[in-house]
Amino acid sequence: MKFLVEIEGRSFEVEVQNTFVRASVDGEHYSIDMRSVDGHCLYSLIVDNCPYDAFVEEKDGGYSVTIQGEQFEVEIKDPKSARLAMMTRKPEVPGAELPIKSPLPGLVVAVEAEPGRAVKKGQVLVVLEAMKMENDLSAPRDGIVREVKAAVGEKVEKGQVLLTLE
Amino acid sequence: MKFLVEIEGRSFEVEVQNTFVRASVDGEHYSIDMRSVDGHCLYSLIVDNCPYDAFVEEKDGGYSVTIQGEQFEVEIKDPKSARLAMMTRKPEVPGAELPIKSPLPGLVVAVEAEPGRAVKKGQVLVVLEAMKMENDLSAPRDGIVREVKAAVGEKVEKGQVLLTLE
Amino acid sequence: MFRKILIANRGEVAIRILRACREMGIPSVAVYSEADRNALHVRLADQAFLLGPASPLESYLSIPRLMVVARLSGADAIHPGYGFLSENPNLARTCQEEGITFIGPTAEVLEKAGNKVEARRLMKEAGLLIIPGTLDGLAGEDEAFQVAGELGYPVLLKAAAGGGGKGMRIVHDASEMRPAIRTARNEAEMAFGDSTLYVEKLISRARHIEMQILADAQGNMVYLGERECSIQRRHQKLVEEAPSPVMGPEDRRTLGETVLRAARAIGYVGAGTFEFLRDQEGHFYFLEVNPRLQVEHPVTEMVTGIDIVKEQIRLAAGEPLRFKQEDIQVKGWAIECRLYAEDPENIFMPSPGTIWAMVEPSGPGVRVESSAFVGLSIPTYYDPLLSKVVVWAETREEAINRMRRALQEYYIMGVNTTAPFHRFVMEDAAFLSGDFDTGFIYREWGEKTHRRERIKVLAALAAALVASQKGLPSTGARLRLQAAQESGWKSHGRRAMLRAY
Amino acid sequence: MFRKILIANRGEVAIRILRACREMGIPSVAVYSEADRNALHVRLADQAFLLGPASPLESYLSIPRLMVVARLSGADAIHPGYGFLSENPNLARTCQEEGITFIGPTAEVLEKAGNKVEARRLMKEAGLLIIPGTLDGLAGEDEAFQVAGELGYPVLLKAAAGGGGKGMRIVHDASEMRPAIRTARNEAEMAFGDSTLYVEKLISRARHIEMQILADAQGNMVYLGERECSIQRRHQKLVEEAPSPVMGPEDRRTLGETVLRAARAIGYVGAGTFEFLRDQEGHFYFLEVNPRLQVEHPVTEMVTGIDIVKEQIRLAAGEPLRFKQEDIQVKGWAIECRLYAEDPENIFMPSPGTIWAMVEPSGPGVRVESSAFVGLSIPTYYDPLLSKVVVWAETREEAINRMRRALQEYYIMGVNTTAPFHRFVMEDAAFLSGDFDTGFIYREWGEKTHRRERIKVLAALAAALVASQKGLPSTGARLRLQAAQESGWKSHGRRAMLRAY
Repeated sequence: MKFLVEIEGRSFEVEVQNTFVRASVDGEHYSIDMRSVDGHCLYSLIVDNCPYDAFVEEKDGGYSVTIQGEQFEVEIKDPKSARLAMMTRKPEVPGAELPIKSPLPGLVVAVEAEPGRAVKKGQVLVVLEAMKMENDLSAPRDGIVREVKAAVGEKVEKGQVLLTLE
Repeated sequence: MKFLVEIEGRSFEVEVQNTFVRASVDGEHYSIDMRSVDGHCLYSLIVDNCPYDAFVEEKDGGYSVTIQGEQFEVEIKDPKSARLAMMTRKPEVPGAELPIKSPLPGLVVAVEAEPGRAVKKGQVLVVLEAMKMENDLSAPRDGIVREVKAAVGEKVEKGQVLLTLE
Repeated sequence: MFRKILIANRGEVAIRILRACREMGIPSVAVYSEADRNALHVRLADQAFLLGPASPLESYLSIPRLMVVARLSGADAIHPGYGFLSENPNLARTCQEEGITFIGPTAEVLEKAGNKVEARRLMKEAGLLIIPGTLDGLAGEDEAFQVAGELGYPVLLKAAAGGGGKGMRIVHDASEMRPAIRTARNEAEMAFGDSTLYVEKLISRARHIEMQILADAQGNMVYLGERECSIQRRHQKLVEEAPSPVMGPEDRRTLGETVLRAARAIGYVGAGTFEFLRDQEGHFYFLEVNPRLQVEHPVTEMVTGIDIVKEQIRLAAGEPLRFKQEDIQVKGWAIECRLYAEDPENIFMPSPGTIWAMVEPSGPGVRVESSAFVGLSIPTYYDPLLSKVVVWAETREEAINRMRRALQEYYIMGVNTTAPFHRFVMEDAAFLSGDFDTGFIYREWGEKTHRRERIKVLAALAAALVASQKGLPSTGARLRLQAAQESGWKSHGRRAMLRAY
Repeated sequence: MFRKILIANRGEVAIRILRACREMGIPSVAVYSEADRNALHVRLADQAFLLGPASPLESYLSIPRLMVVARLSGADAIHPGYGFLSENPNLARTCQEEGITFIGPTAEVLEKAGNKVEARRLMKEAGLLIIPGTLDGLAGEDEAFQVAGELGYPVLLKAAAGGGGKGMRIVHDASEMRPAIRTARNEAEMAFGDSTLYVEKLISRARHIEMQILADAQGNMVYLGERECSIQRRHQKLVEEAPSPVMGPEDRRTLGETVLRAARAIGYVGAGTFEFLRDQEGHFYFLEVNPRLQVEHPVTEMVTGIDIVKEQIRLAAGEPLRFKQEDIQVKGWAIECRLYAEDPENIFMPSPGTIWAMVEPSGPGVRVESSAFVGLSIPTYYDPLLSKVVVWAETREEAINRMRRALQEYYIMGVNTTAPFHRFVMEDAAFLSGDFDTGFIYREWGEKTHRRERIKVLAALAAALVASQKGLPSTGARLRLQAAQESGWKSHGRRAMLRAY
């Protein structure tokens, strides 16, 4: 079975031969023994005699894989549908609208941005209170504030868009 | 809600008042706060301000409860069906047939019993090899061997009846 | 000795204290807010009482509620842990009025130590060097600009009532002053109910070094050696060690004796810590007195063999110190890593979530002080400290190796933790050399090159193998429970191996 | 130092050794049988190789297979742990032929120590007291009856190649002799491939005390103090401590020096233990030499601060001892409890099963050496040792309190363990007094009065509450997953508490 595996923008072609688990990633061969440890998400892999523990969770149609404390969001496609996706994918427009999302639930205690104002990379846009700390959310790049969607005193959820840059 | 709870031959009448969890066991009152800790079998109880962790598993129509390392098999009946059971229960005949079961899976390496032979409490009846040890299974009381159901060299399962005493 | 001790705290420190009580044969009483009903400190205590809602002001910071629990439970002593009310003179005073022993210094000492402005003045009088800056609380923003101008930027804004890095901000130039004052004041008000600030010169390339002491009511005092706590983010420590790589026995004696003189000057009784900044010339500038247990106390315990919490309890009960200065030896090396529920990849932002799987390390020389368990939902109301890994070994090098080993064995699934940062520190050249300062995280972690690429291939393999087992995944589905032993994969490695014989 | 170490063992000892390797910066190679594919020692190692089927003869006891793995992995040293091949002179000899270092004494020493009959003779010559009995292996049953008659019953049958209590049986009177010989011979044949037995007088009310030594190839030797191991079932230890409650510094020196003389007489190099029975008059009768790591080595490590596994590796690499006798101090008290997957309520019968939930203790002074994890199915082919809890404290009393605390925190669900027995020991008057002997379990545990009644009410409450949540249970159903925070129970206690303010 062949899989096209995407992790953080990098693609791997993985071929799994089921009789012997011998997989190749981008042409490189590996001998693998993989077992479920706890019947849930914990697996033990032995790859060319080197053991690794891996947590594999299904998530949003893909997988979230954690190995040695590093977590990866993994998408798996069979090569045909992958080629299809490649062709229909919208090209990323540099300088497009960038939403600034709340990285955690909290209370907005300050908004240092107004629509139309130019901001520098690193400049504080919103201050969020959570877990007894004030957390500064800064601009990830230079830009102009398009829309401010959060107000001081508002409780926001993780992932909620606080403002957008253009 | 009233429950008749049976543990190791002892019966408790437990009344649970759902609005306040206030339970009485055999007339003695307790204030209880009980929560699921891990969403599985682990619960935290606070009984009159004393905390306990309890594992509660459903098992064979009853519950297996473990608290402070002590495990209990618990049967729960509503009082009506309990009274019914009480009336229809066969009286225990002392000296009835007693099955000697294998407490663990293993290999029978010796059988020191013959049908019809009298045995003393503590006398070795069967030797079972498991986990690199020879384990002596002894008679739990004086009696006469009725039937021998295991043979030397036989692999037996946990709970399998090896012989019966009368 | 006490009949029963109420632990007015939560999390790993409450567990640390209740374990000490249990080992001394003293029953312990836990208190909890509604958000902490399932917390480990509640479940491990001998008795547990609800204090109130999640908000600290209505639970862990409520002196009247604590007093109700003390009365109901019959506790005759209160251990405040660190944070919350641990440095609050009102609690100490209320305890005294109610005939309950407060396990900590007197209200008078807490008042002197607690007001950082006041403490700076007192310590200056007692002969310690203090960092140039305002000796009084700031009157207003204008004074801040003026003092900063005189000292020269960068300067540090600090809360007079401060602690734990709260209400503290670095101000690199005048343009940053106004917002820094605002957030520092807000944090200080929120954390301590006192928004007074003061200004200090920022010492560049400084190391944070502190000295632990124990003092009895009979006038005996000892120092237990220093801790090196320079690896900090937001002025909160992440990695501590004892001894410090820059302190020899001679430095230790000099600093220890200086500290004991200062402690005597303020009539200190109990366990306490004097914090210093050491500049590159080796001067020790007094920072503050922490009149309580410190998060990082275990590293001192590991190198001296002295149980600071038990000694604290004995001292509070009026017992004299059981050892003299010459009995105390610093032996070997200890390191502590604090695991916070924070995302180190995302400027150490708190990372809430629920732990669904976890293994903590153990074995020779490893001690874990943890409040984590499967099923824990990290409450967003409190400090996100989950656990501390502490190791001891004969040498610093061996201790670092051991910490590396322990961190490899540690996993917590469901929340981000600072573990990846700690794994990085234990491989970092500056840390290994011992030559680092409080700017460590900014310089080293900021420059981190990821080891993710190497592991990415493994992640691709693991995901593909799971997918090959079950067809392509459907959105949102969970893995079915499957027995561990009934893996469908056959092992090439296994067959190849068997053929080799 | 070695390039790579192959660990020819499984379970907690393999993990103990691989942690030491990791901390010394030496890559480790694990081996495993098919039954151990998911074992922790496999998953924690740097490399892992399958040896063969579950049966020990085809895996952990197969010297040819180990040699294949050593060659494939490039290991230049083998650590045998305890049990399996650890005392096997053939492995030591094969290693030598293959140019691999065997981490242990020479084949010659293993031969001398391994044959208990031979060892008794040698040690008698070296000046140690030996227990009256046969100096040669038993020729047949007749000789057994004759010798037992001369010594007087009870006597002890022992395997000449023995160790770990295997092939050992007490014979109380002549009627027990024949079946005892049969089972002892079978066990000895099965465990060691040698069914030779000998007979000794049974010393009544004896204590099992042993002395740990380290010896380098340059002729330097030290003793690290004794261990008290009298709490045994089936001649296998369950609880150990260091020091022994009956040994003062003077006794320690006398026994230590005697042992070093005997060790010198047989040219001992490496780590080793001399076991003794101490009778009520204080005589030490030599039992056997264990030319390997002992399960209970951690208690010695905790009181001396010396890492015996790391020293073993250094000594095998040819390094001289890093300390002299006068550098070694016994400080404080350490206790170890062995958690076996056995049912202490059922004559310590092995108890197989799968672990489905588990929490191990930690915190100050607690060390756990564990091979347990959620998902582990205890294999029935090997010793059922799951883990060891080791504590250190200043005094014996405090160590006992600490062990109690650690055992309270420990839970393993899915298999029976010896934990309830250990909880009992830590409360037992004979154990607390320090006045006990190898008959402890028979006398004390046999008489145990259960604390179950007290807990039974709680179990009734817990079951009734779960039932009240969901109606009466249906056969075999599993509890539904429910979010921890969304309990349907309301707390009377909570409301009552809030009203109190």
